[in-house]
Amino acid sequence: MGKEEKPKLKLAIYWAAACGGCCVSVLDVHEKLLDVIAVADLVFWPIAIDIKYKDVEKMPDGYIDVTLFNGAIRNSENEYMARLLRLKTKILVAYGSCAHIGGIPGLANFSTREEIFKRVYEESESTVNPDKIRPQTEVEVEEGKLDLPEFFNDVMPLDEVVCVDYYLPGCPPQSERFFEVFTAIVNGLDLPPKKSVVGVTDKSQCDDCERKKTDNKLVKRFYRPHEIEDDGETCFLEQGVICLGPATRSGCGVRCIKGNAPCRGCYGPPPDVADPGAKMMSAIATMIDANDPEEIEEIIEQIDDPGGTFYRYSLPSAILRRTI
Amino acid sequence: MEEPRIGVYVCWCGTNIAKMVDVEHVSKELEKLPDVIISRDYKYMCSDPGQDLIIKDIKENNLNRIVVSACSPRIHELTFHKAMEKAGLNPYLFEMANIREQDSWVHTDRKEATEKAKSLILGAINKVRWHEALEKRSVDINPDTLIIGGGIAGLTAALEIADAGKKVYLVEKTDKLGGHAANIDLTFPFMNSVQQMLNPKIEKVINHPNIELFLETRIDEAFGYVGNFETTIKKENEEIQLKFGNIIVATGLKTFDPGGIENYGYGKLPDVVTSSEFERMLKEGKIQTNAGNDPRHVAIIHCVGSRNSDFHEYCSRTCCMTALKYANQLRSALPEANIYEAYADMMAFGKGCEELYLATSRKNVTFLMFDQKDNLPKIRKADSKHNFEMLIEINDKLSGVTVDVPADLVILMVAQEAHENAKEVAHAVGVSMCGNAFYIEKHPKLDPVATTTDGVYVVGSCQAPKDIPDSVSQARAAAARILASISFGSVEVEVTTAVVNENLCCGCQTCINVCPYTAISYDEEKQVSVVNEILCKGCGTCGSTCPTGAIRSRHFTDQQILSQIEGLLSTVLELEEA
Amino acid sequence: MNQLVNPELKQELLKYGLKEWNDCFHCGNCTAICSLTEQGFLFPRKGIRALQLGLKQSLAGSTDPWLCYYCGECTETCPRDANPAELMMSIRRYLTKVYDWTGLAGLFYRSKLALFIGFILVLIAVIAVGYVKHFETEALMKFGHLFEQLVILAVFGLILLPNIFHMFWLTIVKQKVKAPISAYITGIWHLIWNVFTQNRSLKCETGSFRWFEHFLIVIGYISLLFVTVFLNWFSTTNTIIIWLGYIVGGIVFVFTFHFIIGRLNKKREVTKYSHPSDWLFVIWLFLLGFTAFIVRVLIDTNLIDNNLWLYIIHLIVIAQWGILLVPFGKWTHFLYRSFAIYFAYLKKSALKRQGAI
Amino acid sequence: MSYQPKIVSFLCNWCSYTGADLAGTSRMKYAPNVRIIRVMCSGRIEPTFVLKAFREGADGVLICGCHPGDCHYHEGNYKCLRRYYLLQKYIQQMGLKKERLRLEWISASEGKQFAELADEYTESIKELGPCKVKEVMEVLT
Amino acid sequence: MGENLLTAVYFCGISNEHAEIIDIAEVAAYTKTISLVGEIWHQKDFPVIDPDEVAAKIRGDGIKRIVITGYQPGMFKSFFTKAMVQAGNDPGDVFLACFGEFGAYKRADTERAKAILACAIYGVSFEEAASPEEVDTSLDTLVIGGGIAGIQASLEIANGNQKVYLVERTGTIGGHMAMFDKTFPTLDCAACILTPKMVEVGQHPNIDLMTYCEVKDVTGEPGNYKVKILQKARRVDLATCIGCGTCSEKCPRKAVSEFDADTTLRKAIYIPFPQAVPNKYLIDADNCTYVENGKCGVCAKVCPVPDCINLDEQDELVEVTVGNIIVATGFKVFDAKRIERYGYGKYPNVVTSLEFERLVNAAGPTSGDITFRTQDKKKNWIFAPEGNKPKSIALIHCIGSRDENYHKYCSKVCCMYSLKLAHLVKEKLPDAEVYEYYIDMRSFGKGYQEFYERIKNEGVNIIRGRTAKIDQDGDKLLLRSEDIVGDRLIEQSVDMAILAVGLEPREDTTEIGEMLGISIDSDGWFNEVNYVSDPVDTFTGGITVAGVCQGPKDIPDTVAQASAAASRVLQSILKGKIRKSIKELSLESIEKRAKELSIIMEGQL
Repeated sequence: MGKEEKPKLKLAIYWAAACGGCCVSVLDVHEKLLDVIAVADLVFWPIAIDIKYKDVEKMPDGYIDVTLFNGAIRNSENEYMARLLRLKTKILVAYGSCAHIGGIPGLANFSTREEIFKRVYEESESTVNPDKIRPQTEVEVEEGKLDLPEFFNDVMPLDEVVCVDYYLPGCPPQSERFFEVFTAIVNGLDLPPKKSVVGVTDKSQCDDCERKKTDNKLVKRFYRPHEIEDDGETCFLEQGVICLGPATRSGCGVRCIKGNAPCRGCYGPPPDVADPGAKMMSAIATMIDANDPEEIEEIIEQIDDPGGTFYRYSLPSAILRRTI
Repeated sequence: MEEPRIGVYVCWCGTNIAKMVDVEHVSKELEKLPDVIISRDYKYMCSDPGQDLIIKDIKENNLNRIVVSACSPRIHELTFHKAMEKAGLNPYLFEMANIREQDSWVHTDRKEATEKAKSLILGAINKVRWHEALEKRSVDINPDTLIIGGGIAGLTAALEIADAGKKVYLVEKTDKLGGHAANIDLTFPFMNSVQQMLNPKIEKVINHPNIELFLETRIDEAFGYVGNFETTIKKENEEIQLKFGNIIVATGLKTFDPGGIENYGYGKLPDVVTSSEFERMLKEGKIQTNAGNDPRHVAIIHCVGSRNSDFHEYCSRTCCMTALKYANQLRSALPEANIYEAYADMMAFGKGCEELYLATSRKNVTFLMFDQKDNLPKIRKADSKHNFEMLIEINDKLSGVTVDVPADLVILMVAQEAHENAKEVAHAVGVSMCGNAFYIEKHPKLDPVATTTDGVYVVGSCQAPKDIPDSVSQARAAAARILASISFGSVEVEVTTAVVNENLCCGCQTCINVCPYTAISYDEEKQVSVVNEILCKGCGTCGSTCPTGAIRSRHFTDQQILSQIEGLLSTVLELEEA
Repeated sequence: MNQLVNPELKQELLKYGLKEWNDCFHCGNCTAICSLTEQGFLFPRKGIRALQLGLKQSLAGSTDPWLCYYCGECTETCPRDANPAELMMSIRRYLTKVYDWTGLAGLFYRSKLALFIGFILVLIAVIAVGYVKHFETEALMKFGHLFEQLVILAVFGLILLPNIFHMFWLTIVKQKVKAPISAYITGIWHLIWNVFTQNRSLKCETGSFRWFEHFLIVIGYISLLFVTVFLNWFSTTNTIIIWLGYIVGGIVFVFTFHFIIGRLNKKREVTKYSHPSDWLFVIWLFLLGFTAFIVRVLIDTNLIDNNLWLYIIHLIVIAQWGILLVPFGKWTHFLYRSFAIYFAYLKKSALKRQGAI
Repeated sequence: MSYQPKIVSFLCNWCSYTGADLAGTSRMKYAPNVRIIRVMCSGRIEPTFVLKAFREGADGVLICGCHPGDCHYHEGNYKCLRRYYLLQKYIQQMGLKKERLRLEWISASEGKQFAELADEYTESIKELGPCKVKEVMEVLT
Repeated sequence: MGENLLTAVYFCGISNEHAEIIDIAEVAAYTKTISLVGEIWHQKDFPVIDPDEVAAKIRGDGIKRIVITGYQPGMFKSFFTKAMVQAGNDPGDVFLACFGEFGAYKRADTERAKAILACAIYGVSFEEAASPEEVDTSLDTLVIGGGIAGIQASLEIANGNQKVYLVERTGTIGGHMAMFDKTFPTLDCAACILTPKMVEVGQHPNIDLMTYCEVKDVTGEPGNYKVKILQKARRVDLATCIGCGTCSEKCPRKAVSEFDADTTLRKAIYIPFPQAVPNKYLIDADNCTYVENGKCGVCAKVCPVPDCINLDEQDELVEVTVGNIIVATGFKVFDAKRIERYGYGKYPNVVTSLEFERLVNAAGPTSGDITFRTQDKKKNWIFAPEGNKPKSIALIHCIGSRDENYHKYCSKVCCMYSLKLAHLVKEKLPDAEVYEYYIDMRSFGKGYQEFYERIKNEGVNIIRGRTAKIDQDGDKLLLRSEDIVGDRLIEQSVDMAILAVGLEPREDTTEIGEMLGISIDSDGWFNEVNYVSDPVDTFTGGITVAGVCQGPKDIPDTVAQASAAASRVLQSILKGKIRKSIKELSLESIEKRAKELSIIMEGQL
């Protein structure tokens, strides 16, 4: 490393409403992590190093060079940390689908907080809670006042709360992509304009997908993946399997499809698309091979859960981001 | 993209709009909006001074987007496009808000109408921000013409174009020319011979050096666009490729089958015949009953299948006069017979027709008027004590009495209806049909032969029931349009087409089959879809199908429409008021 | 059972002066322009229609044709030159045939020859009577007077009364007109009033002069009848009656002369299309008045004996008038019309009772 | 004033927009709640537009196209029909009454039908009451 | 040609040798000279035509073909077809030679009648035999009349990149259509669909629009007509007038507005209507104080454009050379004053349909409010916005049409426009009672019957039976009609009555016809070559007729016909050739050509 004199980058990684996969993806660069360490100091990474929120609060504004923020905003703690890190960070990266577009936690937006609490604290099969006690944000105990973060009604992507500089999509993001981006920042290469999605191409999945595609996209019946024996070669859509590939940005290396599973859309929308779920719905509906209302409805019956199908990852950033 | 500088013009349309919409208030309010440089109201925006106002503003204030809120864009969009061009601005940087047909004329509360107008204009302003300059393009016209149908309309059109020295392909489904007219003996109202008029025309068409005739031939779907169509025609087992610039559809009519009208007993009573069957009797000189006798009582029943919501609501236009013609021919052939005509309203509207009606009255013809709705005449067999075959029970509206009319022969004046192949041909050439399967013209009044597909014309009774003079006029009208386009040499094509952003297209090919005009193809090399902008008619279906957002429907892009929705529902002006 | 359309009927009517029977296209103008039409009494169009379809029963059962006074307004304004006024006249002629049980009325309309023979026979008969009476003035005049009375009785009793009853049968009984009894009585007044005044025609577009003319003729004619038959004008010496006779005779022949001139000029609708029966009627009425006038003058100047032939002519005119024209000719129109108005009154009362009008 | 719903209506240029114009030229009166957006074909209308309309505060969305078989572009209206059913299913899942989205065929000659439809639809949306999408969405930000 | 086609000629329908009609004796004498003719029969020789007798004659004389001739020979065709079949001949060998079919009506047309008959005898088409030679043509076209027909024809030709002179008598194009409020059956606003076309005409680089002009003289040959056009003094410069209206505002003189069908007043300097093309003012010399006595001149003083108003401008004669002329002079409406019993001109609330059309027009004198006629200060009866509104309106069909006393023909449009007006009344005054009195409801066009059904459902009282007379009864009008279907007499009291006046030829039709050499038919409309197969050509080469001047028509038919006329013109332009006049052809040349054609035909058989 010839640039000894250059101070090391200060890197932070934070995990909000997420599964942890994103953090793991960072580790998935394997030995290259050492290269990262070589040029960057990890100043905050709750799963790896023991630094308290208080310590971050004490950092001067803009102290951190890059923060990889993964996870959606689910509660007041997530929100607090997002704001805090925004303040302390030069480049805030929404890392992974949850921070980018809401991700899997975003599916909670099909329910309200009340519904969730009711299910979790009252109805779930393993719960015994005769007094119907619910989590409180504040509670007085002998030792003093205890507080818990407030559980929001909605799951939000990161940019609903703070300004985001870059988005690195994926569930989790491809480790290689992370490394590329990181290297670019380190080397001070020309960074893309702010608010860009990085680690992706402009095209969508089909561009990388090697399955055979024709213009014959008329479908009489829709199948869920387990209902059909995939031939491994033909475009999923042409087989009647809903694949979000065409409405999903490419960059992941079509890993799911290569693994014979249709794309679920974790990489988020292509550049000009406002609502990928709606776009995909439009395309899928157009493929229905029927003009008779009854027949159309029958075919649509086969799509069990359009919300979950078309908005698996993107619900919190969709036009209708939750149920009413 | 340049900074939008929007000019907004609110038209009074005399009082048409101003009466229901507070145009002055609206234009004043709109001026407050960002990017709106000028907002004016004026009595008649479409008038020359109105247009000059816009032109002047564009020049003086450097406006680059114009919104006119006035009548329907279907009426004056072109007018303002021209004004824009005059001012040196691309005409597509323009949007109209329809505050007359869809606002001032349909609402009664001035306040609400004014609110709605504001909202519509806001939508237009929001949309126009995203408008882009589009260039007009034109294509050369192939001077050859395809005419489908060899009836009187088709023949006339063919001769009209061929006589101007231009090539015509005339395709006829049957093995002879002349169509329905060939089965008719005499024309009304002057009772001239159809054969003497038609045969020379047929002769001329057959021998015309500029007309290529295809009998017993059907056409396949026509591809292409105005000025440059092509299709395959099938004659027996042969397939021929034709290329041509314009199409005239003259597929004519078929006659209504009265078998479904129980009252008339057609098909059961042997001496109840249709007008086309009777026409044959006339030509053969044998007006006889089924048993071979001269009929002594002949009844003619009008409006069979016409002007009756159970069958066809429309009037078939020709039957009344044909019936009067029959009465005269019957009188000539059977001087002693009693002739009865049962009609509903006597449609004797053309030149010489009322006169024929009177002349027929004077020939000892008994007229009866029946009601189409309540009481259709009822034909029954007469019993043996009568010396005639049938009795027709008619509730005669003119006397208010229900009477029985004796008859040996009954002629049913059957309706004209659309041809059974109408749908097929419509699909092949891309014309639309109305509910009763007649073809729809571009404008019922001012463009009665053109269709919404450029370069395709409908003439004669495939457009609506017609007599020979009207068919001839229409055939020539279409010929005029075609000759003009040939004379001009080129024609402008659709500007607001779809376009594929090759950088975004992922090659999923969802769009290709969606296009009704086969305008989209897949470029294997680039692995993207490509729109042929001449074939594209700008419906935008591909744009809404493309899951990747790579296809843009020009002038109706996602961005434009989404912005328009925002504007339409915007509360910005309401808030300010409060 | 529906009526059968019968195109032959108009063939029959053609013999009663009908010409354009089918020009009408039923715009309703004639009925609406006519000032005499009223709810329930729609003519002439409905009459035309019945004729076109050959609905004999409807035609025979209708009083409408008699309600028309032939002002000609309908014909003038008819958009198809269908001449409804004359058509109504033809129907009236036809109806006199329908009512007439003897069949002679029809015969005389249809056959000019029969009519001619009838006139000749009467002429011969009168001359024969004259011959039998040796052409003696006194005897002839006595006979003449007796004859007048007998003819009047016979014609009324044997022909006209049965015909009127026939008319009643056709128009009221067969048409099932259910008028209240009171109407039969109150209607009588209408009948009488109309017989004398024919005041309905005042409503016509032709105005009051035509009515006045007709009114004077009717009064004149009835008075003439009265003075000659009941007051025996030729034998009386009463100055008042003589003067009355002169006046009424004069009125009759002066106005009938005016009629004849009008018919010759054919200027007005009403005078354009005269049928032989119309000519006969006015001419004989003229002759009636004229000869009566002359005979009286001859009596008063005592020249009658030398000019008895004039009295014989008068007698011939009277005989032809009384035997042929009164029971079978246009004279009946006067009677039938008056009764038609009476029957129409009954019909109207019936309609009112039903609440139809 | 009583509750006045906002209704966004997407009309195809050839049939329905012309039909709506006809309602105007025939001076048929109807409720002022319907705001019309013109597209060339009902096939151009995509779910994004509908969802956007709800998001921006529409209480109902009315889509009109040519009658089946009459589409100026042959089959665009069928594409619209297919999307309509899927979209209706989706909005129900999102907690919206399916009546808030409606598809009707209006031909160029059916000015009267359009006017009646506008009135009837406005009434039915009035019965449903305000659509809370905009409210709910705005609580967040 | 041998005896095997021995022909009998039957002269029909001519009862007396009227001086006006074709000289039958002469035609018959000529017929004898044609060798094919075996027998000549006259209708008067067959008092009762009996097919058996005629069949016997046919058999006896060895007749193989029959030509029926006269004014309406078709009336006899079925009889002869029957006779031919009875005689064992081909029913197809009965030919018609109708004088009127090819424009022979009067004694002066006797030669043409002979030619028509000769063609029939030879069994060839007159149109083919009488085909005049072609000559080179000038490419420019003159269109006379700026109504919808003239506009359509001009645009059609101009869009083919050809030069058109459009001459219009008044100050604006648009014609009657511009005056209408709505058009049936789609209820499109007439101005809305027409004005774009008018604007297009005004802006078209190939159209030389000459408004306020009259064609004074036409000389020359087909293909090369020299036309003298009188440019009437407009007194306002077309090029510089900005249409601001200051002049009109200040003008002290008023005159009746022709555009508003005389129902209101305009100034002496005026613009016919706001959307006029060209949208420039003009001075009505007949009503201008300055023109009358040299005083005033206010307009010139207030005009903001220097030298724009020239009050002393004089008429000017312009000459153009054209190859083709399209005549589209239109019509005028029937003068309802002629039928006194309707009280038009006597009772202010009896209005004509054209007046009412202006009254309901949103751009009309009352901005579309239906009001009674009121008297202004100078006692002119006008429509004014402040007038009271009627509560009941009656429409009466067939005023001046279908009437032997006025015009025998049907005016074709009145039924439908009356239904339309009924609809407009219902729309503007929903509580008003509307009555419509008709004879036959002629709803024959596309969508017309459907429209009729719709109006019926709108609560309009539609009554079969034309109103016979209108009387004033206090403030009301009393209409007397027979309801034919309802079997009753109607004495309807209404506030306003609209007379659905018919269309009639303009007064100058004969004059124009003479100038251009076009004949006039018995109803006064221009004659076409052949009503059925050639509805736009005339017997004069290069001259076509379009629109109502050829016979009453609705707008779609007018437009189609105007386009058809344009097609004729474009055809000749594309070829560069034009056919000379048929009327110039001699009988000998036609007969010779007919003979040749018949030999060719026989050869083909």
